[in-house]
Amino acid sequence: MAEIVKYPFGEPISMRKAYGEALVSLGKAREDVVVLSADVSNSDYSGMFEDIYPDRFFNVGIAEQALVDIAVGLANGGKVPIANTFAFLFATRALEQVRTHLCYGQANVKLAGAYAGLSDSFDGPTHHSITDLAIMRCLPHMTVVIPADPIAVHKLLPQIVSLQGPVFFRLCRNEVPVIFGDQYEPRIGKGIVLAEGRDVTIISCGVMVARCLQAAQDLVRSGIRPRIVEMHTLKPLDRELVTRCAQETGALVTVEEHSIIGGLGSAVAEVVSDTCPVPVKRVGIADRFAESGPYHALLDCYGMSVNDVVIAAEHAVAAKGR
Amino acid sequence: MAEIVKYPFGEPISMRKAYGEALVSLGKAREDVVVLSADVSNSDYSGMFEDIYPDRFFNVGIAEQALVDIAVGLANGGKVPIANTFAFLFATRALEQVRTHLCYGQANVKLAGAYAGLSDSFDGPTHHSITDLAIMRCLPHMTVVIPADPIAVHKLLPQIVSLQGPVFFRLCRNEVPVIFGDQYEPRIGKGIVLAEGRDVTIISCGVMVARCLQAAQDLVRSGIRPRIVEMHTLKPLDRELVTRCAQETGALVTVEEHSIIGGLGSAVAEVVSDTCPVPVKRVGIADRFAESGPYHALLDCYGMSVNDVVIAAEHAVAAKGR
Amino acid sequence: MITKREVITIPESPVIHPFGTRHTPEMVIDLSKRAINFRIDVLRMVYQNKTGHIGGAFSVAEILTALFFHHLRVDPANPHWPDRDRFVLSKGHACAMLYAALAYRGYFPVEDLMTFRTLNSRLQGHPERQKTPGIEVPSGPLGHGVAIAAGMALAAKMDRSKRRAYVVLGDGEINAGVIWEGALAAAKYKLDNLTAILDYNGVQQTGATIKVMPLEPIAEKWRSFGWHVIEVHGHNMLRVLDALDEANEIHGRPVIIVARTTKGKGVTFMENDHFWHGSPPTSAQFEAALSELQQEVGRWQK
Amino acid sequence: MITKREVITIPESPVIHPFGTRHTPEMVIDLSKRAINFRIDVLRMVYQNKTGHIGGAFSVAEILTALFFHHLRVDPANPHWPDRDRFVLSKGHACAMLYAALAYRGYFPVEDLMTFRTLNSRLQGHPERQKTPGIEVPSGPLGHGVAIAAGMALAAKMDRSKRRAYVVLGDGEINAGVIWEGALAAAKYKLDNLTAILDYNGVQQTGATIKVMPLEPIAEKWRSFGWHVIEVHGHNMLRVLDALDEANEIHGRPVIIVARTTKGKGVTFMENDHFWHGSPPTSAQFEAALSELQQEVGRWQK
Ligand SMILES: Cc1ncc(C[n+]2csc(CCOP(=O)(O)OP(=O)(O)O)c2C)c(N)n1
Ligand SMILES: Cc1ncc(C[n+]2csc(CCOP(=O)(O)OP(=O)(O)O)c2C)c(N)n1
Ligand SMILES: [Mg+2]
Ligand SMILES: [Mg+2]
Repeated sequence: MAEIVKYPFGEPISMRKAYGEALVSLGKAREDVVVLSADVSNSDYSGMFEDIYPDRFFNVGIAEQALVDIAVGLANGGKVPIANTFAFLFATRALEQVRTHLCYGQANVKLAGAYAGLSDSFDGPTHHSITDLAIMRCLPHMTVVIPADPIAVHKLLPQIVSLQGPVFFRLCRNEVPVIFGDQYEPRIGKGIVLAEGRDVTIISCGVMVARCLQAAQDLVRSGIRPRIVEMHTLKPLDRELVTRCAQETGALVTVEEHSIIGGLGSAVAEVVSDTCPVPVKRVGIADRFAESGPYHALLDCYGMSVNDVVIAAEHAVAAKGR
Repeated sequence: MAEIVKYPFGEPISMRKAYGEALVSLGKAREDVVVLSADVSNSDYSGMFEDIYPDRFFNVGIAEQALVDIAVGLANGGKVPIANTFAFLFATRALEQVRTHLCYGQANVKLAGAYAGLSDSFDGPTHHSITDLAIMRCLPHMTVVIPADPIAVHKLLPQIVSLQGPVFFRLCRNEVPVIFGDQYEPRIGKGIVLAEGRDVTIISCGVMVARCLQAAQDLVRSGIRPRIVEMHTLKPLDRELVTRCAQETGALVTVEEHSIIGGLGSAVAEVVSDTCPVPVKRVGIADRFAESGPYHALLDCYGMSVNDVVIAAEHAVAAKGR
Repeated sequence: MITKREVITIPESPVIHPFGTRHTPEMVIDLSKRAINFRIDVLRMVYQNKTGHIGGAFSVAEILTALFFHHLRVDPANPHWPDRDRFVLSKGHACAMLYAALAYRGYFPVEDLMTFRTLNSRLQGHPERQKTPGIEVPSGPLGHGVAIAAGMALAAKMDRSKRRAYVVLGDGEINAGVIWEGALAAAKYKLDNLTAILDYNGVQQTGATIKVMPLEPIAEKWRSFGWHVIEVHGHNMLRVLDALDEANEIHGRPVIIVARTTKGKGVTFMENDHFWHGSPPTSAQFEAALSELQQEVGRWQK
Repeated sequence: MITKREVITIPESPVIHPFGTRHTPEMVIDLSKRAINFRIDVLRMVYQNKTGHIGGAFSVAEILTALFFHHLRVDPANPHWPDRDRFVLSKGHACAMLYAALAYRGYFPVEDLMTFRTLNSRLQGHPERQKTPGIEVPSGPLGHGVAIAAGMALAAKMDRSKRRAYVVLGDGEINAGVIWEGALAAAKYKLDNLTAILDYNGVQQTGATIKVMPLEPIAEKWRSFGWHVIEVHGHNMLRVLDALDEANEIHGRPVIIVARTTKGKGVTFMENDHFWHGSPPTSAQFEAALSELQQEVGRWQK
């Protein structure tokens, strides 16, 4: 298993740049892929695709509802559209389009939700996306995928495009450490055990996976051996893995760059309450809006520090007794 | 406690008519209340207010985003706007407005979400609203209230208007039995124990409360004594009551006219996984779209029959042992 | 109680007048009559199941008939033929009329019409892609059609296909902002293979558009958004057919046909009254409406 | 490293030219100079904190200065005065300029400007109502301003108050459908106490509007939506002041002032280049920009 995670982590690489590169590779591999953006292609880096495949790129202006609907029309014509804008805009401004046409209509459109979580940190709470997972997860037929590092972006994007049906691909804006090695082979719908442990399972997604791996080291030092699970696919959730972790470790911690309401924590709580009730401690934003500031400082201030994970794990373990 | 619930239930009364009447009473009591609708005032029955207070009523046409934004502007001017349209449209088409201005901006706007759940049954899945609770619940600062019968509509609406800040009031379209007597005194944020029991707690909201009361009778006959809780306020959730029920009855069933993802079931699972892990069985729509048809037939076909509640309760009780 | 058989108001299998054929008087008569017969079908569907939208279905009868029995290049036997013309009923609540047209056009059995909006029916309350052959995308929530059809037209351009995209809009519907987003985008991409038809019946759900949300000057709105505008009498079959053809000759920009119509067209007590937007008739109303429509068919028969 | 003190580029406490006073040459000079000084503040705020939007802030300098130092009837000592005029910066990303104007207008200490976008600041990345006095509603997600201001204007009418609602829009912003929903509603309710100012700088985030999403004919669009249109040079202080006054004299319909402006106005290498939409300058760029703006202030000083 050691080969999946790189220790020490690799140098930080821009997630959006990784995404732009992955998009370009995809453009080469698949002629049916078309890319759309809503006047933020220099933010979400879909502009990298535009530079190389201008005829397969459409900038629809500041019109997120039309962005999705135009993609629906293109999908009807046999294209595989990847629509790009800020995650919060897909999950709010264009949500009716997403629900009606992607989920109910099952249009084969992929949504690349840029600047997710707190990663558009300086732009502030209007641009933060802290409820997109809750929102996308509740929609029937939606698939929700959250890459944890630049490697994951490259490995997951082609799978997303091969999948028939709508997918929400949740992307971080910033430079984050490369945590995965070449052995990392994610399969949509299957969680991955990154480290074994018997005392508690820490389930996380996105850029919080790196922080969980760091927390694990602290926990081991204090005598708690956590299992670390990367849940890159929030929906459909790997219920078997979640249940098995509950059975085998007796307590869970969920960690996500998202509100503690409705997202990964909620999905896990739903499953184990049904299959194997054990304590679940949820690490995330405590149902409030954050503020403007540097990214990592925000994560630390709003409940997603390495130490928050450690404390939650300790609480989870302590709760097992009761 | 017997006085809270009427046995046998009263004759079915139209929920939207009850709402229209409650709106009219409110219009008399409070001059600062203004009502808006988006070309569906003869569906949502806000038109009853228009008839009597035409100067305080605004029909903004088929423009749900502007509906909410105009309400935000009116609230800024000291009015207390009640915006009306279909629940699914607030929770999708106008969601960015709701998030940014009602939740982040804390505009004092009330949303009356008509035709919620499957109650706009014949119009079909495009008009059904099966994810609105999940969506509204994840937004910081939002209050989510779900009346269970026409009496509850009358009792809750004035409280909603008195509360400072945004509220989503989830309304059924159809005729439903009157279940509450005069002793029913709901307080926003507090769940109500409608019937005592020690074997399992059935927590429900909206029109499913009546079905749960019916299920309780079946369960009692087969030797299971369920506690019945009406959770008219989904957010902020009455965590204390949920935890107490988990502790005292050891198993929970949640029942809602909504997807089993993200709504009441999810909220309850989040809490008990944190405070007192016990089995939670969720009754609702199994993460899929329904179809057109008669209302009660749809509830029965899509997992919300009285018998579905009974079976879930039996499973919950059985799961206690393990 | 109406039996399923009764719905078949055109017993002969309907003639299709293929795209490109001349708009002969016979063809115009045939299509006009057919449109009225479809109104009768819609009336029966809504009456029998006590649910559905009559007013806005009646106003698009001629438009949908012209499209499905002449103008659209589609193949019911092969509904997924890649080079078919695309049609979007953006005002999805009028779907009873679309279902009637699709059934008689051969997409599914005419008998299915009377299952409209019942449990297990292929005919949902609003259009649905998976269940109903001939439906391209769901509709119901208003406003999507322009942008979706723009995407369809864009795909056709990428494929260098001659196929075109058609979308029928309600006038109340164009209150919705996403309509104007789509309008801007269609103009930007010079989608001259996109034809919108605006069912300009002057009534929306809660009243006259002039009262609920005034839209004039309508042609200027679309022109200023970069569209070519054709105005036409939307119940005059020949004019509708001609306008659809004319739209094909406009180059470099999308076209909107502003069709002047009457909501509830054909039944005197339903015309221009928003009450008939979404209410089913009583049995007396049903009989009165039926007889008025049958007389109208009779007039075309002569 | 710039210290907090350095930001105070207008050391004298700024003169307010109350609404209704004549647009004298002295006033025009004072306000014009002030607008350039605000550009310098914005430049410093964005440079110091390495984040923020310069281009669209620079293009509204004269407009915001005219509003906050003359036209708006507001009282910084009593920001919740019920009969204050309402102002919405719908293109919220330009808020650095709004913060500068509010600070010098007395809503909060000028020193706070340099905390822009840092942790614990009252000056969020986009406008926020709770933390920043003078802000009516949050903005950032584009498109809300017209409908919100329409609601504000409607409330004023209900109260029979003379207060007015003002909203500043970006030209890219008006791609958003909700803008047109709000435009229809404002016209329906004849909101002549609503003035929109369109910062028509011809550039949006990823390029020129003509390339990203063409908007011409702009005046016709608004006219066809029922608005009165005034076109003006948006960096000519006197013209902006006059246009704001003129808008008060239009009765029975809302007004939009189409202000012809330049994105990045005042710094040669920033003008008309979408790169400067949201990028902070390097230190060399900062110095060059600062010196160009300071020279420009100097020219008005003479
Ligand atoms: C976004 C949205 N808002 C509201 C509705 C409810 N609704 C259904 S039809 C209708 C009126 C439509 O009027 P119009 O477009 O003029 O249609 P027509 O007159 O042709 O029936 C309304 C408000 C809806 N379906 N979608
Ligand atoms: C709904 C929405 N979509 C996208 C963005 C990202 N964004 C911020 S500013 C901007 C460009 C705005 O252009 P314009 O309105 O012309 O502003 P200006 O030129 O005055 O800066 C974009 C796309 C946003 N803030 N909101
Ligand atoms: Mg109409
Ligand atoms: Mg601009």
